[in-house]
Amino acid sequence: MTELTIFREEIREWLESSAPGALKGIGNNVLEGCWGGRNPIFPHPEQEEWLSLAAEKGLTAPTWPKKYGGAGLSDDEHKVFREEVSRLKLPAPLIGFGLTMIGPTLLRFGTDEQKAQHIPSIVKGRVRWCQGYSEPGAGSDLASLQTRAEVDGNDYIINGTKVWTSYADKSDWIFALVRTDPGAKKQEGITFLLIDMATPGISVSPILLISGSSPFCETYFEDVRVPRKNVVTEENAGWTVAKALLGHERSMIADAFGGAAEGKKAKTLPEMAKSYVYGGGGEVADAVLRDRIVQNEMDTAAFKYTVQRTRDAARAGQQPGAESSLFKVYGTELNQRRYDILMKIAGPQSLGWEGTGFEDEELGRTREWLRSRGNSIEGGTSEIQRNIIAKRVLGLPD
Amino acid sequence: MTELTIFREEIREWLESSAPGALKGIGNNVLEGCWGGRNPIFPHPEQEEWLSLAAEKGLTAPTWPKKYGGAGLSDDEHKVFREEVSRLKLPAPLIGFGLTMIGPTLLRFGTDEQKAQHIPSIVKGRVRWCQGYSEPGAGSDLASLQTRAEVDGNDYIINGTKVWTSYADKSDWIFALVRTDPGAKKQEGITFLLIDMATPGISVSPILLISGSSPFCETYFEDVRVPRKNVVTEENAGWTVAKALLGHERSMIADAFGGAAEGKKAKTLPEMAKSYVYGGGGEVADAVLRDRIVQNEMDTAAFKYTVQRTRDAARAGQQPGAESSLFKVYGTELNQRRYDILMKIAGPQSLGWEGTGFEDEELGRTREWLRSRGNSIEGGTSEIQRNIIAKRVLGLPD
Amino acid sequence: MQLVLSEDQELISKTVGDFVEERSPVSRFRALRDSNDDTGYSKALWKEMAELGWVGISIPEEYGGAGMGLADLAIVLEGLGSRLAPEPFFSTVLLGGQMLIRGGTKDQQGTWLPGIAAGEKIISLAYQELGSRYDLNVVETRAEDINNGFSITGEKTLVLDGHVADCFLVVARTAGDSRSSEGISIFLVPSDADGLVVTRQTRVDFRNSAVVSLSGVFVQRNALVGELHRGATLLEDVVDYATAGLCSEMLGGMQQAFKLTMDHVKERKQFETAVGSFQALKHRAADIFIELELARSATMACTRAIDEESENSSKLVSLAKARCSDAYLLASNEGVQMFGGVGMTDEYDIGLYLKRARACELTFGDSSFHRNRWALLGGY
Amino acid sequence: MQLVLSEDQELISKTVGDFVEERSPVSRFRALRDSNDDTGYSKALWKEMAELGWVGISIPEEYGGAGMGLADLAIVLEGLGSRLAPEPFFSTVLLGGQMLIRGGTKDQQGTWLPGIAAGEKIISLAYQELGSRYDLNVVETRAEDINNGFSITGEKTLVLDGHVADCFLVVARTAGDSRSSEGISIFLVPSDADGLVVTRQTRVDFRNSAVVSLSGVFVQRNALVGELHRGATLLEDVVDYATAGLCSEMLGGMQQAFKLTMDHVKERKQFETAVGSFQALKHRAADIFIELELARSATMACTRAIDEESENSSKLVSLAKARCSDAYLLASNEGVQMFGGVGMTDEYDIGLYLKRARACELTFGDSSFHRNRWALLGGY
Repeated sequence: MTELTIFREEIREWLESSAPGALKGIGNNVLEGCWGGRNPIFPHPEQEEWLSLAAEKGLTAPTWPKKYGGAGLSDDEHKVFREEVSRLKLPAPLIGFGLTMIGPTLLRFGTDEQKAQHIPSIVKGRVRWCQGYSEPGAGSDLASLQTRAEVDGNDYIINGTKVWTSYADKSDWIFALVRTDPGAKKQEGITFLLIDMATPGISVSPILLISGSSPFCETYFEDVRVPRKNVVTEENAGWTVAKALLGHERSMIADAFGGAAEGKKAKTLPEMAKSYVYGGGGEVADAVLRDRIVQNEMDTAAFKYTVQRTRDAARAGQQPGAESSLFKVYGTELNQRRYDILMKIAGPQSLGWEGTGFEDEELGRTREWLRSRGNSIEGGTSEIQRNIIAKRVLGLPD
Repeated sequence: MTELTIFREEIREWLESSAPGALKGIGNNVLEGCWGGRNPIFPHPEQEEWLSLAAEKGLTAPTWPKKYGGAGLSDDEHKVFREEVSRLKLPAPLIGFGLTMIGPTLLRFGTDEQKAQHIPSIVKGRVRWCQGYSEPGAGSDLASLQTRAEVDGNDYIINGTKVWTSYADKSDWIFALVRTDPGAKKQEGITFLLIDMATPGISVSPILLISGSSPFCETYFEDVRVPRKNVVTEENAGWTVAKALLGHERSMIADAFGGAAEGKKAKTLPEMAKSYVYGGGGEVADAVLRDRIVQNEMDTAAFKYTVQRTRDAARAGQQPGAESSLFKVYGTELNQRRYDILMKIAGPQSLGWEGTGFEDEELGRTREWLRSRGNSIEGGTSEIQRNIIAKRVLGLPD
Repeated sequence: MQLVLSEDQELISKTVGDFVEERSPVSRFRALRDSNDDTGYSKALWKEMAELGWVGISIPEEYGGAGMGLADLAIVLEGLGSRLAPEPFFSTVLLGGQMLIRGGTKDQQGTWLPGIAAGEKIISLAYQELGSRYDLNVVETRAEDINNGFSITGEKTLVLDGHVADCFLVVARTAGDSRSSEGISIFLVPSDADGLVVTRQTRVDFRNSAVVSLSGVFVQRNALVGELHRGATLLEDVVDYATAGLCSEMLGGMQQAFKLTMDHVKERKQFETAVGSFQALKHRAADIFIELELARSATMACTRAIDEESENSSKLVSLAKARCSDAYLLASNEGVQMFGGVGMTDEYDIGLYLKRARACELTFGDSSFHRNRWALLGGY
Repeated sequence: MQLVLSEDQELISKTVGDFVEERSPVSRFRALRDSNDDTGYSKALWKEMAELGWVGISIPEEYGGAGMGLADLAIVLEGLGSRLAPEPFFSTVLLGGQMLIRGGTKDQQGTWLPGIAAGEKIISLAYQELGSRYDLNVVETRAEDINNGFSITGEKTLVLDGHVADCFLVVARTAGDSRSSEGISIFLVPSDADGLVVTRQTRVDFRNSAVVSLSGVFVQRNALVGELHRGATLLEDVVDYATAGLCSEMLGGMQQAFKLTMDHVKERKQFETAVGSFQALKHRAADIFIELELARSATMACTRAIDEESENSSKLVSLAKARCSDAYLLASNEGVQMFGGVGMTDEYDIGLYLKRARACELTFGDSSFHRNRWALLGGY
């Protein structure tokens, strides 16, 4: 019996005996996930117990070092753990930007003191993080940021505004890019800073989208005092950290769209079409709509195989190219086309915003359609991705 | 009875009594037109008589001044003349670049001597002209031309190569752009020159296209001696002349595509589809193909109405905008889409190049499809046209 | 057919343009939306539009209108569409009013048209049902012939301005099966009739509509509009007319959405360059421009064809609606994309145009519906 | 299913790549075309390919082949497709050979497969007729059952490499009406049979095909390949197999067309700037790149599905063919456009790819045919 098999048996036994029964079968629905924090929300009451059990063993952050509270699993063990969790259809014990973004960043770039201060509290789900990068008017040109950090003794005084800070209204800390040297060239003079959201001078207001309410916020800094020791790496070296994290974020978003092709199949397009425009003989009555559905299904299939091909190539030791740009641009636009078709399928029943005359499912789809328009903008616009492909893959000149 | 009505009666009487009967009903098929020249070709033997009759009255160039052999008609009279000619479905007595391009240019920019030398011979159809603008490697960037003209006494010595010189192998004279000041900035230092194709040192070779043989030639100049008095306007001022002519050429091409929507309707797409993929009940069996046909028909109709709108607006005294760019880009791409559909309609029967197993009509269509790919390149590429729209109409910055 | 505005029409166009600029900017529509206004439009402004002659522009002079054509009305609709004005033109003028003009008895016309022209009466056409999609012949609402009148039962959805209508033109089946074009009849039903219940809807484009339920609503024989059993043609003609009007509104909307976008990209800098100077964006902008021009030509052609009672007017309506549906979506989708992140926020107007574009697309048939219709009318 | 080349496959890929670079550049194909060569391919090179093991790659080892899968053969086809090599792979290996492997008797296999693997025999499938379009069941050629054999009469068109074939597999109707899948049978007919006339065709892509006329051609009962009346499934399976192979060839062609184009725009200057630096062109290039990647994924998936005898292999073949048809046309259309005027001249290679792209599109069904097939296979 290999070590991995033993590990699998242990994990399986532990999950079966310890994980709260009420959570089994629920699966990994992000909307129902537990984000932790100082004022945590547990969509299912048993998630509190599940979080505390997992955190105790470091299994909220399975691959992080034991020294900082993680479980120190190898990649293979981590895979086994995920398989066993999904076998029972258990939700992840903890989700959030602490685990996916700032944690890995601090483990790579942070000082020992920073790691000791922040990593365990992320693992335990005690502190919830948000990200402060974008600014009003900056768009894709992240490096043009204006939020100022002026040195005052051992502190910085921060002034400025961040936008698209997801869940800033629910977070305890923020990692942010601030300008520390206004004289330097754009990408120089930027510092990566950790800021406690409880600091006086910070205020947050949620952003209303065309699709309705959203997790996004605008976050204002007015003479906010932050200790200089909260700098990650060095002053004016924030761009390097940000770039590493950004690449990570983009591949996450791309993965999400690469994965979306497979997941979330409440109803397929042909099923939808049959319920709204069913014809005779098993065919969708509107032949043109049917063809658009086929196109979307084929695009989805070809995209799925492309994701698989990239993974198979990576496993075979081949270097990845600009796949994340391909995934981002194609996955998001595919999703947009899908919602466009869904709107056409439901026809006049896509016109609802709320209330009378529309099913909840219809209202939800219309909002999701609107929300999908943002997919090709957030996380690096489609334009930026096409520029990247042209430059990095095709080698076209500037 | 107005003067115009009298004019109409005269013209009608003259056409009915004098125009060769064998030509009546033939219509204005360019391929069958008479291009004149020192060695004229008359697809119909009666065209020789028709040309000489019309030329005598200056009606080969109806609006040109009588002084140079034209008929001196007003615009209204010209319209009447065209109406009467097309009432009898007579071919134009003469066509070619002399009438459409260099003639109007000389009338505007030429010296009295140049006019006296060239205009009457154009009117009489005795000299056939071609155009020498493009050069190998220049593409849309016309001003980058390299053909050199060096002064030697009262002559220039010309060296260089022109491409896309339509019918150079059949023409007697060429109007060409040559570089007279290699030190000047690109568009300066260019001279507009009239050159007799019989001059020693000129040779011509036809260009084979992907669609087969073509009227295009490559024209080589090797120490060709041309009198300096053949300059139109002044040395180094050729760009102004060329631009005027080019605008003229583009609107001709655009008009051709604007008009193409109406003319040349051998068989409509639905008719074609019915003969290759006819279904039951009057519908085209392949619903997706049918939808593409509808799209093309609708595009054609909307385009036709746009052409009409522009004309109606012009008649109402409104200033035209960048319509010729719109016509060019949309008309050519519409034509390409049309051939794409035609290829799909005939399916495997579109695969022929010549000979066995294919109808002549099928072979012709396949060649025309290939030829249509050039439509979005020649006469200003689609890219250039979109640039023009963005700049001149939409005012987008450089 | 002249595809150019006459001098009179140019004048209307300028008047409407000035009016919306001053009196009806998008912020007015927004305020109506955000205040959960009871009517969802401005009664005062509607009255004013009536006084300007716009509401009655197509109503015969004998009933207080101007007796002009759809090509003239189209200019007003385009102007209002450019700022998303929610006044009840479609319910009252293009659908209800037009149906009375085409199919009403002298009595019915005399009763309703003057009030409409004066901006005092709202009248709506209740034709759409759940599941009817764009097929006008799918009518399940039934009108039974009883004692000198009819008893109507059924449910209508997306009845424009239904919550403020004084009266409805209800499309009901008096014979035939639920998809037949035979056996469709149209009835005038006052909104306070017994058994009629109106429930207001909230739409994605925040334009006004309602669900109208009828359960055994009694109307007298003289409530019939047009011929018994033979209402289908009248209905199709009226919907064609309204569709042409909708195209005109859409034209105003797409043009304005495009203008907002172009203004934005000229101003907005990224990487120290105006976004509008990026060539890929320029070429997309050029393509939008072309589509807008073609949509305009098609719309002008169809309004004029209707005025001239041309035999291919239905084909031209389908041409215009197919193009306008796609062009408005293109202009507003690309608008949001070119605005970038802020385009996704409710704060910017471009999203309102996107919503309206979608709503317009899915009203009176989307582009593939109209392409199919074009082919059927063309015999293939 | 593993969507990555194994080490062995990488090796084949490199060998083929070196081979076409040295021995089979596009200029070789061009020379065959311009010399009006009798065979239209190189017999010597075909023999060499056979010696390299490529011709017999999918033929069972007992008949002198390598007994490998379609995924391996696909690599060879992609390499050859990149330089438009006109050797008779489709007629002899993917259609004819494959049909004998799947449906032939031991005798038939023993007679023909070793000759094919050795590069000595050409065998083609005569299935297409005027008007059959992409429907394999439309067969008007009739085979009448007479005295211990069959008499075949009919005309086949676009029979690949028909002018050099030693033998044909002729699809004929032995029962049923002319569109029925029942009653289709397949016969081995030697090219020198009495009553069989072959006329060479000249195609737009200058690939070899012929019209084959049969008038009362007699074959014995043992000429039957597969079951009497039940040839339709065998035919569909073989065409699926060949379609997957064609997609692989197309992949090579589109990739090379795109490479030529990118090389050109990096070099070519206009207005003193490399054409490839214009952003609008860059974005279009990025879109082509994406389409090519997706076409490759789909093609790899379908060849592997066939090798694994997966139940959804037909669906995946349709996926690949639909994508490859559109992607190859896109890459070559855009190629000509980006080359500009010279792209329109016969002198440049890009036009040859455009022609081949079209020919491939219209062979074994275009993209809308395969989208329809996908839906039918998916039950909607």
